[in-house]
Amino acid sequence: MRYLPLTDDDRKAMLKVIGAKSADDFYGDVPESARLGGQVAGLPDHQGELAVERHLSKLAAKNRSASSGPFFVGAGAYKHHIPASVDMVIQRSEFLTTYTPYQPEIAQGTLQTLFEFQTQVAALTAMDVANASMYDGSTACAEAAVMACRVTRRKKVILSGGLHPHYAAATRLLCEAQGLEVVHLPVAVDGEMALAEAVDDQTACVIGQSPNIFGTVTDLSAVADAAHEKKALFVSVFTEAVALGLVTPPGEMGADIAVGEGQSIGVPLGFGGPYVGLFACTEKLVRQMPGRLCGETVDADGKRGFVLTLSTREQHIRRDKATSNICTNSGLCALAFTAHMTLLGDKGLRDLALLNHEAACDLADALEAVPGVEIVTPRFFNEFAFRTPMNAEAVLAMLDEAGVVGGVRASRLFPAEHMGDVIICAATECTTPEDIAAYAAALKEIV
Amino acid sequence: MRYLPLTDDDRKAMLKVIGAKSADDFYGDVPESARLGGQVAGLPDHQGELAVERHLSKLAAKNRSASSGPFFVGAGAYKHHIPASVDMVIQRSEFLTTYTPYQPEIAQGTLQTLFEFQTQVAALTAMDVANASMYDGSTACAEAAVMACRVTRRKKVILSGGLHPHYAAATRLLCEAQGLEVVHLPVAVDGEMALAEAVDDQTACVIGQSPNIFGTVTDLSAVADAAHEKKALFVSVFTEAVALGLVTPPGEMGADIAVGEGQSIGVPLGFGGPYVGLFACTEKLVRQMPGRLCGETVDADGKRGFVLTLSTREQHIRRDKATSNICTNSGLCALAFTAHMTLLGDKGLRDLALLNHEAACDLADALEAVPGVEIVTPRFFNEFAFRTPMNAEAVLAMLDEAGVVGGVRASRLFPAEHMGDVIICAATECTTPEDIAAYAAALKEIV
Amino acid sequence: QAEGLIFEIGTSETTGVDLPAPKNRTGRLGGVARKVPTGLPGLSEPEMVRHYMRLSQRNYAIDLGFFPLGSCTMKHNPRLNEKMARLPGFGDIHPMQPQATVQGALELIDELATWLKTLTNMPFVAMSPKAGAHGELAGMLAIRQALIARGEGETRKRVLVPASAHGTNPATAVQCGFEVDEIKANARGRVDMDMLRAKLERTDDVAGIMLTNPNTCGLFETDIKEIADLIHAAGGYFYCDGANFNAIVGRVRPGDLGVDAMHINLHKTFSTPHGGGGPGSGPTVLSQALAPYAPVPFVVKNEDGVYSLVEDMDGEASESFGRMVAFHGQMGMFVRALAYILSHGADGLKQVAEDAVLNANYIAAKLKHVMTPAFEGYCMHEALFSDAFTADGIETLDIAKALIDEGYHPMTMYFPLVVHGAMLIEPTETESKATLDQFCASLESIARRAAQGDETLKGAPYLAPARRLDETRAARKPVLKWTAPEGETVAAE
Amino acid sequence: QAEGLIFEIGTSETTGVDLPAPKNRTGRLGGVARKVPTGLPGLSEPEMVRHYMRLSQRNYAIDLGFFPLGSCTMKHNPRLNEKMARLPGFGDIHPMQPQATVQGALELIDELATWLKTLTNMPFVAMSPKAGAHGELAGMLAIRQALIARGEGETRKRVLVPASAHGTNPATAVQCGFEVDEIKANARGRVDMDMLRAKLERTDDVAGIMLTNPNTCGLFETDIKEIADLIHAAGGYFYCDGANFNAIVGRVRPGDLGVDAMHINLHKTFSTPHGGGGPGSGPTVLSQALAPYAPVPFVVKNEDGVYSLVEDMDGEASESFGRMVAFHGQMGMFVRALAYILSHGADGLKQVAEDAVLNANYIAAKLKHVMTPAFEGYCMHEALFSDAFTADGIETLDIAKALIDEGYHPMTMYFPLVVHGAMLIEPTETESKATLDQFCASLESIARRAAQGDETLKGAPYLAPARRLDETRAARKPVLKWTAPEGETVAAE
Repeated sequence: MRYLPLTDDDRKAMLKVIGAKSADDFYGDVPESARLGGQVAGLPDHQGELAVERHLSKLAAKNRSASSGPFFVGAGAYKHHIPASVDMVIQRSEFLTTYTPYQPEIAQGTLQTLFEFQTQVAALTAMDVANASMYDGSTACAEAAVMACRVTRRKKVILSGGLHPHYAAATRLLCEAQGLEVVHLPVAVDGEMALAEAVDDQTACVIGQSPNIFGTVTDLSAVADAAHEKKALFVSVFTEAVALGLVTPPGEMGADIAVGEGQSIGVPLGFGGPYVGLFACTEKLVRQMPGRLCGETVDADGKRGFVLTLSTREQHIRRDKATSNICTNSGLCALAFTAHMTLLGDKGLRDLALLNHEAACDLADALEAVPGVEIVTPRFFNEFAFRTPMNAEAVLAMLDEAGVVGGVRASRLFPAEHMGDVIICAATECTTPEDIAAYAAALKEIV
Repeated sequence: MRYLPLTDDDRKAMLKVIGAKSADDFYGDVPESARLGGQVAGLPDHQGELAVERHLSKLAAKNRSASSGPFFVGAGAYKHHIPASVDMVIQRSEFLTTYTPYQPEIAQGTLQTLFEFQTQVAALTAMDVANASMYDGSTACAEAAVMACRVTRRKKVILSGGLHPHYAAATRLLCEAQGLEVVHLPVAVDGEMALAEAVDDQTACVIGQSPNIFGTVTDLSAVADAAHEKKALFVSVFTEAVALGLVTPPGEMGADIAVGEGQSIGVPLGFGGPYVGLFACTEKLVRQMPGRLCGETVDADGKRGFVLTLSTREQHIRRDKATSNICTNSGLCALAFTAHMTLLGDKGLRDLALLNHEAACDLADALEAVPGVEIVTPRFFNEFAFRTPMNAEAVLAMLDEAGVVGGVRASRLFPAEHMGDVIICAATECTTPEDIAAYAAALKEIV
Repeated sequence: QAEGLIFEIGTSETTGVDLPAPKNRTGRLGGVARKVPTGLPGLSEPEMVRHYMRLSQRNYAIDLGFFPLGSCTMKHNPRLNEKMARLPGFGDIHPMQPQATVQGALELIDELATWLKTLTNMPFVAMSPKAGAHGELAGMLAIRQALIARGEGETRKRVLVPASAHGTNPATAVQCGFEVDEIKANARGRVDMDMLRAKLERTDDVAGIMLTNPNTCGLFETDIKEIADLIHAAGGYFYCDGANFNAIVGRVRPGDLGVDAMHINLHKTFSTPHGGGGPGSGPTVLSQALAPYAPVPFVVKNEDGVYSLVEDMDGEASESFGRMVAFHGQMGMFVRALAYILSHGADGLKQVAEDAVLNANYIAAKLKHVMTPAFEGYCMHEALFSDAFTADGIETLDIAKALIDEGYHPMTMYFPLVVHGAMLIEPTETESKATLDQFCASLESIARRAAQGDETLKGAPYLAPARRLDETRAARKPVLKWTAPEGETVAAE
Repeated sequence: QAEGLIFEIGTSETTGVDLPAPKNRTGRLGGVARKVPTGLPGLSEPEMVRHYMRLSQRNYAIDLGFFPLGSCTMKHNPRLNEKMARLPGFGDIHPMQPQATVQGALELIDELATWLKTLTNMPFVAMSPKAGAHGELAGMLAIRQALIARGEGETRKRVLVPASAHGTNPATAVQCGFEVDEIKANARGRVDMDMLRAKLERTDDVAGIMLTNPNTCGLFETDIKEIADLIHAAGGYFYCDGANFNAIVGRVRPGDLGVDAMHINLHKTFSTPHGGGGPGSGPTVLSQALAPYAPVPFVVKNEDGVYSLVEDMDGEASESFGRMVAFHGQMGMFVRALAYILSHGADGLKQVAEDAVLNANYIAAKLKHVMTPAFEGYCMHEALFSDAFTADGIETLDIAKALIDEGYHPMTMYFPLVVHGAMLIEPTETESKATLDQFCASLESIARRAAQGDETLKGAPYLAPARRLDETRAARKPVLKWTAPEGETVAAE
């Protein structure tokens, strides 16, 4: 078999050195009843590369890719263009096929890119420090909540009604498992500021999002102030990292912890993963952070070098006292993020953000012109919600038939709410004027 | 612009160091009348990566790829499966973005793979030595003809009627430009042996092909003997390198020079190029070979190393006395060839060849069963010609409509011949039983 | 030699992308505009490519050489898998697209799930966990939910965890609100059954056990069925850490051992690339007892052959413990893992396990005379040594760093904690005998030097891209990001 | 450190592919069966990947650092181009498919042809030449055919070639049956016009001139229009070697200079990767006078918008000199080149030329005080130095090898032949000022050592993967393939 270098002759020779008769000898500790006579039943045998490629290509062909036509789905993952050189970097053997940099002397490549990543994330979010990435935005959000409780020694977490419902669910799950209280404010298109009202002396943190799940952008400085007044923390969430090139970043609003999804920069849609969670906080909270951190140091020759550091926070040292059980980061996606960000630079990011916003404005203009359509998001970056005169599910199905993937119905995200007529749609630099025209034309036909 | 690192500030600073006012100063030697006022007229400005990718993807989408359905075209290029690891190797920066190994101390990677390539080609063709590759099979064939004339100091080249017509054309072109005489024997499905009759005392070489353009395989030992008797050389050509895993190779037939196309091993169809010409010969002819050669030597520490060698044959040293004007090889394709061959090994190559032959046998069985169809190739590897009761061009067009790319009509290859009813088709390891069934069924409908 | 930081070589005005010029329309932002520039440096594409290529040369990788990092299972990452993951039908689909437009993706998830369930003989698998530790969380949350359903959520809080466990095990238990009760290993490196029985004398507070099998000493837990029976008898559940599934895949089905939940690290057993620290992927198989509590979303195949996602906590998922992540798990890793699985088939996976174990035992056999095996008898997929053979002053760290100079990645050091100066060597099945022979010769020579107290080992590595790095300094006053030198506010030219 | 040859590490029974088992049917082969096994070694995929990754580490490349190999134009190779070339619609189409199924491919060839024609202001381009030297052949064969059409094919055989020409020029002329008549360079590194005029006193045997512009000294031929006029007046044609088109692309159109034929190396000007020695691609633009003789096949756009291939030598191609290659040229390179061209646009290509020339003049300016410029005045895209500044015993080779130790690829050595110990430095437009500054500092320091006669230079390189290699030994008794050691007949384990 092509991935197994041992020949039968090798196996025989090696068994002889070991003094074993066959591989069965090594499995002597397996309980009798669990020993299989042969291979696992009910599964096919090995296949050549051509056969595997054909099978998987067939499955892939059953999916409609985001680039194959007008496409407006957002809601926490965004269709952006990724430069070919970014994918080339992450396919580089030395990055792709190495492990966590436990031996820094032969992992400076990974470590320096992580250090650069941390610096970039800190700058992007306008926070003091960032870690070397989390699984994704939703788990980063959950970790931020429990971290805030650790820091404040309080047990109440308040979630805004504009928080991505999946982030809310993941956060609630982890908090409740740890006996923490979660208060989820009413779902609202433009209700982030309600956090300021809700915060009280028991509150560990308030968690607000901008742009939120409906695309609404909000300056949450007042929420931060209100939280700080009660000695609570303000956790600022984003799901669209490109937005931070244009809208007020967490650090400018006074966030204590900023968490978000980094997928938009360098990471393909990939049906939802792997993505890259961004996690940043203020300097004074750094020792309570979850996840891996890379720090600068020197080697025995006095040369600058990088190592994983502050690992006394982590599970492999602290075990049941760790800040989190997380044992990996999203290294390769973080590399894609940092490589793409390095191509962009400040100017590229800002231009990219502007192009996104402008595409969304064009889309809103076009949809607004369709009779019966009402844009409900008051201020947005590249995503907004609109109300249709019909059931959104039906509208999306008809759009689909017209070749337009029109967005996400709010009822899929909020099944319990009465939002059957709301569609959330996003535009990016990949959205063409033709795409927008096709959307508006199809929608006009439908409603 | 993304590929240009100089900033405007850099440019200014550099001009100052140079003492020039602007870039225009450097172009002072350009005749006035040829100085453009601005950029070249009639051409668009630069575009971002997304725009370029979209444009080219649109063009690509207008072509039907060989993997998208039943596909039976051969005639000098073959649809084979290429392992993903082969493409990964040739995309490796250190191989992809380096130059001809003029500085061997920092090019041992390229040089060792070329040395391995030469050894593999020699073994595959059963010849003494091989060079580091040529542009493609057709130019290798032309170079073999003129080399034979150099070696024998004779001026007559005899081409078999089964030689790929493009190879014949390229060979005739180069020979005639050099004042050499080319005799092209009548086109024939099974006429390679006619070379033995045609050779005379003036003949520099006879050039035969197996498998030939009609797929016919022939043991040309008798041709070699006849040529040697007249002190002429026998040049053995192949266009399907995989065949040599199963059929009699040039060296076994007594070839003095073996040339062929290596595309089948590791190189994608790519609409005809770049491909990789294989060129091998007997030991005693080595100093008359065209093209680059890599040889073993030692470095200053006595360690084994490799260098380009015998370059006194080549144009950059010999100039107008060179064996050829060729100044490049097909390095990256040679790397793909050698990497794929390294995966295959003797066993893999033989199995691959068998699978190809078996697929072609199955195809022949299925087509033969269609009333009115006659297989005209008497002995074949993975390609054969058949006669249809209708005009081949019409048959292929109808097959095309049925989703089957059925092969090449002989009249495209031999417009001057009366072969309007002949189709040449190939099967490989990529051909499925379903492909064959679809072909036979469609053909049955048509004829 | 050193490659500068992007902040040192780029400028904030440089960009390596060519975008159409924006019109600077910000009308719908409502004035929520960023004020402080990011100051992020950009590089032109040639500079960017060279930066990362040069940095890459400062890394070691499985593609370059032997990487016997025990417990981490660094095996060959087939490039077919990368190619498949990049098919537009997998790489370029959105998690919230209409389900009718992603039937192939759902089918792939279902197909991989079927393999995982069949290979483990378990009835359900939660696909969404993002990594091994996240899979542990899934399993422990399922156990928590099952206890809650039984009305024992508040009373059963004690989870038994062997001392040799991965650190994630106790950390995960705590994350789920459990308390950790440690069990020691016996002299054979397995769970001390006497201690276990003692710990289970009281049963009403027992939530379960978290056990790694094969365990972190590289040994199969001989008494695993008895352990399962004991914990079940106590009313608890059996969480098995499946990090070492590579040693038994295709040969032993954890479901036959009484396991209730087990995560599978796709990168370890099924060769998804680890990318210098992730991403991982940790599907978690569940027993019939725990399946009802599995997290949403999951894929079901309807009778009409259409696949659908169960996303809401009603109907089939009414007992689910909830949602762990934003979307459907690590799809990119699913594609790679399935490509790997299909390439091996059931016959090949069995061979994977056998060759992994054979390679480890071969190393153990070749080195046992010069190093100190931690335990007697055959190992599974990794060979464990203690530092007993070293001279005073030479420690495991020195041996590891010396291996770097020999051209190898070191083994895992100081883990498991139950063995002094542990050296855990995991060759995996994708190494040739020639490689193992060369490695053993190198390590044997280092071991002999260590036994003789060769002080030069303390200075290793000498030939690596960096010399030994000062980790203490890094932790004392952490420098976690680049800061512009005095006088520069943004990135320098 | 050294990586063994595949013949030393593989076996002929090993294979890294898993094929379905053949049935061993050979019925239709007619007994024409191979008897001698190839003996070729196979490797499993992990071994194969590691073999090539390790070997790659013994190469230097433009992705890793500065590669100022004069006349070779080593510029950044954008990865978008690689991605585009691999689209199935380009990479997986057969050259002999029905033309209706490859309309996009033909359109692409036509689009690239349009760019090349417009950038050069020439009316036709032959796309099929496989490399630069093959493009020369195309141009000279067109000239030959034009002379034959004029009935002067047998009389006009003399081709003027400057001494500084690429070796391919005289070699190509001879391949086409011409005789080479050499012209010297003047003190300014350009064609000696007096000599040229003298050579053209007799005109009836003149076929043409092969001139490189910008020439191999990195200089623009000041008198190029007069040269064109003179050769035309003599009844000959003007072949321009376009290897150095990078210096003038977008700024000067060769058609405006009186050129009749010029090949364009796509890898030099349009950044297709050179892959360690090829493949190249050498489209050749032709003047109205030569266009009728262009080789088949070529693409035409019909009035209905359909593209077709002219393959036969009748109709439009009745005067064609014939077919040079099996198919349609280097399609894979066309895709890459067009991607590069579209990315730059007309504005960007002009900048390419200017930056390439600026970078070269910058190097020239920074080094002129420590090295010996070969000629006065501004250069174009490459800076040329002689070895006059070196002390006795130190030669160009030593300086080149010393640059390796500084982390750079050396410049081109000993070419052009018209300058003693020539050092030809071509930075290209894709290098940053910082890189040039670092390089100049390194080269300055080496040049000073060379001037002082530092003998340690003779031993360089010291830090490369190999020390200086014995080329004489290689040529004296050539070892061109691996041979099994005595006693082994096939590859060893």
